[in-house]
Amino acid sequence: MNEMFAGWPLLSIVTFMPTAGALLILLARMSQRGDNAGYDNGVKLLALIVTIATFFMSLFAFAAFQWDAPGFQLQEDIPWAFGASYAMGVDQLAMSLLLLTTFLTPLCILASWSIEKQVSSYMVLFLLLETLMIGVFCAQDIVLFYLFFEGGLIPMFILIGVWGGERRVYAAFKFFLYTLLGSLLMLVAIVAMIVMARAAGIENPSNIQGLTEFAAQGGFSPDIQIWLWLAFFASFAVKMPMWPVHTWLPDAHVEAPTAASVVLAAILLKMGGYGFLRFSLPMFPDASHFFTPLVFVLSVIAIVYASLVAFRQLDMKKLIAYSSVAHMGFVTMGIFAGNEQGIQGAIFQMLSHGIISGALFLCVGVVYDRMHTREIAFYGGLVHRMPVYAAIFLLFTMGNVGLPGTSGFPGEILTMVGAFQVNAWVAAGAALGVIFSAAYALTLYRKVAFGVIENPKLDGIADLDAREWITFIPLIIATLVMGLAPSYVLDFTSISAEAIANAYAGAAP
Amino acid sequence: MFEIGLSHYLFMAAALFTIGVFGIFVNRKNVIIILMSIELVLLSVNINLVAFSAYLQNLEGQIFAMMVLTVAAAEAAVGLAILVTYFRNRGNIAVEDINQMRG
Amino acid sequence: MLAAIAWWVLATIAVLSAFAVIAARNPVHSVLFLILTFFTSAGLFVLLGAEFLAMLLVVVYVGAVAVLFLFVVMMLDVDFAELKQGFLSYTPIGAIIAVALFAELALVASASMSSNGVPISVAATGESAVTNAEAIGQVLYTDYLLVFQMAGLVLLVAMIGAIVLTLRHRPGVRKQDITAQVGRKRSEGVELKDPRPGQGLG
Amino acid sequence: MQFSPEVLIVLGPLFAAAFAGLLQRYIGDKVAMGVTTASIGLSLILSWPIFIGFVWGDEQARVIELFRFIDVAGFTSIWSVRIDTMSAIMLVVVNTVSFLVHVYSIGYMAEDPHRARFFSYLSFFTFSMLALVTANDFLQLFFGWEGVGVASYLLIGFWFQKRSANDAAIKAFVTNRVGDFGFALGIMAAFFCYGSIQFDEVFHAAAANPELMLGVGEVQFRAVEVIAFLLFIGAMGKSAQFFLHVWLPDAMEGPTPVSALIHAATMVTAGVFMVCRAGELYHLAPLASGFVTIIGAVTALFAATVGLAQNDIKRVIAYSTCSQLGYMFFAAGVGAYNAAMFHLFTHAFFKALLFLGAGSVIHGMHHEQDMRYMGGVRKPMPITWAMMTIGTVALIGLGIPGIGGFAGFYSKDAIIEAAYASDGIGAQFAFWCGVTAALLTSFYSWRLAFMTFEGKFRPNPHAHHDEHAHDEHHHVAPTDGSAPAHESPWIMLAPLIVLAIGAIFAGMVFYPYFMGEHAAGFWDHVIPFHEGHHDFPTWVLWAPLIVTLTGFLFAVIFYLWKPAAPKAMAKGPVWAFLYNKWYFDELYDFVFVKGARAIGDLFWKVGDKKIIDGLGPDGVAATSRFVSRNVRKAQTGFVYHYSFIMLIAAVAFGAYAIFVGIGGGR
Amino acid sequence: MNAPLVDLTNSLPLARPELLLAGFALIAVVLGAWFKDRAFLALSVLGVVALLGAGGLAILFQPGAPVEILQGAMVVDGVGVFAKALIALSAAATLALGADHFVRTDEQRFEFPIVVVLAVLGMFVMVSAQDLISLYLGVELQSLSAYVLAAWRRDDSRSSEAGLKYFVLSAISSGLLLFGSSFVYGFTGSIRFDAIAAAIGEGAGGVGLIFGIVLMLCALGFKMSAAPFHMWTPDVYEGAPTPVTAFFAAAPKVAAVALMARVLYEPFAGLEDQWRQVVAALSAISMVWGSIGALLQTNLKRLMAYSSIANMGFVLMGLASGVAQGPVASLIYLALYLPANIGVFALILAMRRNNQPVETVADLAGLAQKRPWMAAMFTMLLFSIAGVPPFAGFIGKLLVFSAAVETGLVWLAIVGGVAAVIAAAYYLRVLASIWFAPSTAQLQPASGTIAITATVMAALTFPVLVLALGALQTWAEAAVRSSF
Repeated sequence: MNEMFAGWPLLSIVTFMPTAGALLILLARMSQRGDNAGYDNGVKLLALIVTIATFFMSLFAFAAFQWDAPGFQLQEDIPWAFGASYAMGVDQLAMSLLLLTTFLTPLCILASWSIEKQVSSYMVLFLLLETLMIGVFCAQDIVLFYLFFEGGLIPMFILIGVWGGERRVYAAFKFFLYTLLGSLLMLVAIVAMIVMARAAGIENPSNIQGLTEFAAQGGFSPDIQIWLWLAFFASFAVKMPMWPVHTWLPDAHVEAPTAASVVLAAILLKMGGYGFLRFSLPMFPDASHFFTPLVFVLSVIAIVYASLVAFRQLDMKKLIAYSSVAHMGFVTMGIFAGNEQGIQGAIFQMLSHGIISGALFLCVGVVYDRMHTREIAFYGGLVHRMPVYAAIFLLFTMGNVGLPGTSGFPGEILTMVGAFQVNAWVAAGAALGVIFSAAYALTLYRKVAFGVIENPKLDGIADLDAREWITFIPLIIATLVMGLAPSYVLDFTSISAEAIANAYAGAAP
Repeated sequence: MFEIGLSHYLFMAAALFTIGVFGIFVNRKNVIIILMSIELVLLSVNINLVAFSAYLQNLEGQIFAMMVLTVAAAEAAVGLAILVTYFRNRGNIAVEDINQMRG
Repeated sequence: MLAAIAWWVLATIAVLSAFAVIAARNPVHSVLFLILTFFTSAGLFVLLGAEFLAMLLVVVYVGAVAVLFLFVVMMLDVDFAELKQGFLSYTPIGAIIAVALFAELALVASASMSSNGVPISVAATGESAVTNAEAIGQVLYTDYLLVFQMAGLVLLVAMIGAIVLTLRHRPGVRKQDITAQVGRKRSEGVELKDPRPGQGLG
Repeated sequence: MQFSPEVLIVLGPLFAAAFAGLLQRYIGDKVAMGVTTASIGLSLILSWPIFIGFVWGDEQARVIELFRFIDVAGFTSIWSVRIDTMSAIMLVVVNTVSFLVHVYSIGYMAEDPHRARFFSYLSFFTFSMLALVTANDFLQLFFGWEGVGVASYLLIGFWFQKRSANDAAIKAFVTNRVGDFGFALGIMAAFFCYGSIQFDEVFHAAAANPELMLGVGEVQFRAVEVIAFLLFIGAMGKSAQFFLHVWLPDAMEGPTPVSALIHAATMVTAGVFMVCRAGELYHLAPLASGFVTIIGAVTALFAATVGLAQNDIKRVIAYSTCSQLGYMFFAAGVGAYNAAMFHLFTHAFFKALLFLGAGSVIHGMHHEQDMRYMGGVRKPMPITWAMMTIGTVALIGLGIPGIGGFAGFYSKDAIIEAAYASDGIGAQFAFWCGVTAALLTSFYSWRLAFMTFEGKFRPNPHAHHDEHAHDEHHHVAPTDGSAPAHESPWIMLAPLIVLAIGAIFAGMVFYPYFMGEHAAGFWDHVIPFHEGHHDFPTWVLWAPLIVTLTGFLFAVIFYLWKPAAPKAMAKGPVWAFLYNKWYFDELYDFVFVKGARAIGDLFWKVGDKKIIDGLGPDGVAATSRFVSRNVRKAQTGFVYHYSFIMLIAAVAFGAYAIFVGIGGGR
Repeated sequence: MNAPLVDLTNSLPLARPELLLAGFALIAVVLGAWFKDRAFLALSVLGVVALLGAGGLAILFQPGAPVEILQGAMVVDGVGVFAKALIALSAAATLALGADHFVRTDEQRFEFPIVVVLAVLGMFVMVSAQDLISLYLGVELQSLSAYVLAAWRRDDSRSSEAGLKYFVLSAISSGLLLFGSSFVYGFTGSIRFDAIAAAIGEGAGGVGLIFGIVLMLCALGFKMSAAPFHMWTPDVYEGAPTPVTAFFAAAPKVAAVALMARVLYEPFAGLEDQWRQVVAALSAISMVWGSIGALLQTNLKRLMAYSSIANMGFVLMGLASGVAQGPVASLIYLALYLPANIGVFALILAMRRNNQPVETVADLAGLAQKRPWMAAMFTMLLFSIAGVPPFAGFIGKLLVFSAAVETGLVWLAIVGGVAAVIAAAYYLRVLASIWFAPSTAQLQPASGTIAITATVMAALTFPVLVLALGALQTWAEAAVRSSF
């Protein structure tokens, strides 16, 4: 396999394959006037094929990737302008998130089958979104990273705004502006870093590798690190989202169409964690160390606070959204624990949350497609009519609770183990979230699935159809495999995590 | 006092300039006064330029002043033309009423 | 000494009449005060030895611009009595700003004095070999060719602009067309009709 | 990964559960029941030889490693099957009870439409429990720990249309999570202090450096105390000890076989198992052990008092379980880990017997659980009566010191004596609690027996028809005062008989190995074991028997001779206090449930919406709009305003340049 | 930079672009007088050709090193050529749009292309001015044409009002410019940039010079509509006919920015410390005011006016930096910003709702459903203006931030970042109307010219300019390096 793709720009192919698909749809759209169902289905099928092909392409990239080699691989580098270049490259951390992205997108397309309005626009935007998401993880140039990082806002804005729920406009604006504000502060910091690196004569001042090396040589003085760190934090904390800048998330989640919610929860949120791991920790170790207490406090607040808020939600998606906030609290906590357990746990938690929260949103989407409401009180007793659905929903609920055996567990425990070594109280606070998560998740499940059917509208509700089945099966497998044998994933990511942790430990005062 | 120097001219130009500017922004009678105020401002500039020209003993200032004069004439023509158009549309040239577009 | 007295007289009149321009109630009076300001300023130019420019000021401004103003004032036929009178209510603040502006300019003007506070003299270039007009003429079409041409273009634009904005062809107006008058043929002017009896031209 | 019978013991039930659960639609109930029961049976057959090998043979402790679960920089957990004395005991307990419960359920659940699901859950539970007991590190223990928790959740809520069952299930899960909170922290602390979570490594490290200090904030504690204490919090939740006991009685909402399996014989004893497993740590932690002792003793007494006043037949047994678990804990607390394990072992038999017997009664009484509406059941259900009586006798620990008795006698007396002999913190308190609880145990056990089986049938005035009580054959109430019940089928009675045999002989047969002369060889350093030869005062030896008989006497008086007396007492405040379980549920509901709701609402509606959104995005947006409106007002449209602003700006810039710019310039 | 001076005969070939434009104007006046308004279309096409030709000539005959021509009144150098190319291109595009529009509205008056071309000529002189007089005359030629264009629709009271306001305020700014120039002249002794720079280098200056510079900066700020000298912009943008607005939003900005850059970096380079704070303040106020002012705008043209104010703030951020990277950033910013801006105006022109021109944001409702392509282009263009990646506008922001940070103006960059977020809100409002709102009325299709222009501009924002950034950078850097 390695030989077969030797010399191919695999990462670029993976990244831009969806774009090519989008162009294909556009071309098809031009030859077609008006909408009809058959045409729409063709578009959906095309999008599905493209995303699946992208997934396989990413598997090829994975095959060509050396599992146990440190540093960036599959590198591509084309000079661009102003010292920036089109530099692609992935390490284990990026590769794992890349695979998560390509893995989930076809499922999202499948979950979007019920879209009827402006189908081709939807699919085009979705494919573009995939390109941008993949690009974030592949970019090895900080400017390129930013390009993808913020570009993702655009399709998401439109996806939420056009195909969303009632308050979609508010949600879309909030989502966009909130994240943009954080990102622009980061942009200023990025610019400052490049300027500093260039002034110091670094050959490739905007290359992440170059910057990391520059930082490792003490290129950024601790005072400057503080400011740079804060600027990056502004962006990533919003993206994660961390308390108290999390309020865009429930709104965006609730209003977004199912597939967009999935992508939002599963992948976009991960960019924050990815950023922390890629930039904050390696490049500003002193500042990271300095701010660790702050992050810890915010993480614990996020875990406890969001869990309690989730407990009171009346809307399924909102509940899951708040639970995402809580789960991301574990991620930040683990990252800033700075040791291998913490970082490994954070990475694992990101991957696992991607699958589980995505699956939960799909679960909500299934009933939303049928009943067009996400109100918890509307449902009840679904298990009688939809036993399979109830079983699947239960599995992911348990995953959300962090039950051992599902993928939700290793991440949580590892982040807590990591944090415990830095500050036991933080781990204790986070562990409180474990209690609350059980309370809200099971209460949700009880209200939706258990009991007797009291709402006559639910009498005719049908169980999963084949398409939905197919959507869920990969997620179920992933959840269980990652839950029962997490060491395969952990071994893979350990090379990156070890490098980050060692560098951080080496640099910390 | 009786030694008339560069600063005298500059003071006087400053006075004219101030009057001209003042005339522009406190006038609400009619636009023509504003146009005249502009002419006053340009005149003050010319006085400055000519005074400097004399002080520096070079002609650049006077040439500049000539061009200012020319342009002032052209501006007056265009300005009055616009004013006439405006008057035709609105039948009025009160400065206070020129606020159809705002915000 | 004489020059100084002349300067003070001219300058005082210029400033006062400038103020009258903006303060006068009747725009016709404003125009007249404007003309007075220009005249006195022209006098100051003469004191500075810029005779050519002084003449230009009189000719261009008094002869053309001011007249144009008067013309428009008359043409617009605005009932000036109806126009709202007086200054704006925020005149005091405006005055403060004006004073501040004047103060800044005065600071600049005083900066032009020599270090002991004595004004730097500005001598007229009277003793030079060529007259002022001649000196200007020597450079205007050579060293300042571009600006001269540009001035022409500025005037061209002004002309086009004025025409575009104000000239209109009224469809109802009959104009004399001499070519048409002269070139008219008999056959176009007279038509023979052959009416039948009792039917008229119908 | 290597395959061996031990692996099959653990994984067999998992595959059976998956098979039955996933394919239930296609294979039908019978196949599902058959497969699961058979797989447990296989496990049972495979596990007894191991146990017997440890008791009489020369079976060696060993660990079979399957594959790595988590391995991050020393935080290593490997899926493994650890076979030693402890796990061998648990294997037979779990598999035996589980198998019998499977068999029993075939009869008990015969009318349930979701039998396949039920059996799948049961098997899944068995798997989790086996994974728990065969763990070789704390993380796998935790895995099993949570696995049995979720199985318990599913089984308690098995009748998902019942709101109360769902609530009970959630309550069980969440309360257990509170315990897990401590457990997880304990694991983390152990890893932090000792750099490993493997049992042996942790124990060795702790023994090697017993005075290691763990700083929590400013305060320094002995690490081993902290770890032992945190782990015990987990045990408190799982084993329904005082403060975290509230879920166990509610868990009776589940089908009765579940109660027998999970909430009597196996899962709830996981806490005891864990404390004994970590005995090496508790051994080093006198303070934590004292805490264990006191909590155990309090639970033993508390649960017994509450048991006095309950009317639901299953709840009485549930509180009894709670109480007996208390015994086990204070045994462990005073260092008698072997006694704790022994009681665990015997308790499994007689408590499962009691539950299954109660289930038989309930089944026979058409799902009537309230003892007030029973009576006279002995005649229609003689075998059940007999078995229940054996169970009761075993539970109260009837036996004559020096001669012998039922299973409970050996283990319970051993515990009480160990408590008496110990000089650990709270040991004397525990002794007296134990004795008092024994009195109460006897009383409520006989109360249960008498109310159910003796006297005249007392029909339920507002008879409810549970939808699962579809009975084709309605009985007309017999005229002789016996209950309108029918004896259960043999498939239900057979397990009762097997368990009864265990309840009678388990103590007698295994006492020498758990407690007596062969103990040292039997335990083989798996738990800290000290052969203590105490000469107990005679009253200590006889006290249990005396209180037991006293309790029996009171029960006879109140429930056979003077049935009016308890009714009169039932109006008193003491009775109400006991009946309402010391008002724990009300208190918790107010503090935790309502509190969480209130705080959640506060955070959501005030914190998120008002403060964060109000000051954050919405506030900024509103401010921007406000400013924008005013900026637009500045754009008046008037030329003179525009020019005025321009002039002001020019003057301001000029002033700046003149007064500031000069200073910075040349 | 002191450039060699060539004599008149050798100057003229180097003034080809200006001569071409002037020649076109003069010939066109004659032709127009002869053929009247029938010549409109032909003259417009010729005008477009002339503009493109002028830009092409400027690029084609760019001397290797700066050359002063016409007795030192003008210079032909890199920055000038860069600016001229931009001006010519954007003016050609907007002239094409305007001609198309006026044909459709049947307002074909032949003077339009002539005045536009003369304005462009003024801009050409502005960007290559080497003394204060040519600077002033260039500005005035451009301004006078602009007054006329603003008032072009003479029967429309709003157009007249726009013209009048523009005229009055612009005259004030001219007054400031001249007064400032006179001080600069008086206190340095020359009107020529090199002489001024030399005088400053020898220590000339003091309060008069600084005051003069400040007044000139205020006036130039007015020309590029930088706050707080921007007040005319929204009103004039709204009142002027839309093609004219499109023109205003493009070419004159380049001219003003290039002129500002030249003034700051040639004659006044030695007084950097004095003007930097003023320029930075102009930049900050512009960015914030432009962003906040548009937040609640419903009129599309006013909204674009505020948008251009904010964007000029970003351009000024580059100029404020005071290092060579600054003007490069500003020029590239403009090169990336203008296509998007023109594209937006093309789209606004393209649409007619119920036979009425599109005026308000709400008029765009449901565009995405009716015309997904146009909606897509609108989206690209607006996001490019907003500076959201991956569109070209983002790179502009990146560069000006870079320039500001490089010289320690981090606060300015942060203000810019916050302003960009606020600004994004109103671009999003437009997009929300396009994408989210239900369609309420029929939209007429666009004409060919407009559609092509919009498509080209959209393609420029992404991916053409993004990919060609390296070339653009090389060009701009070479230009700035050789000029200043």
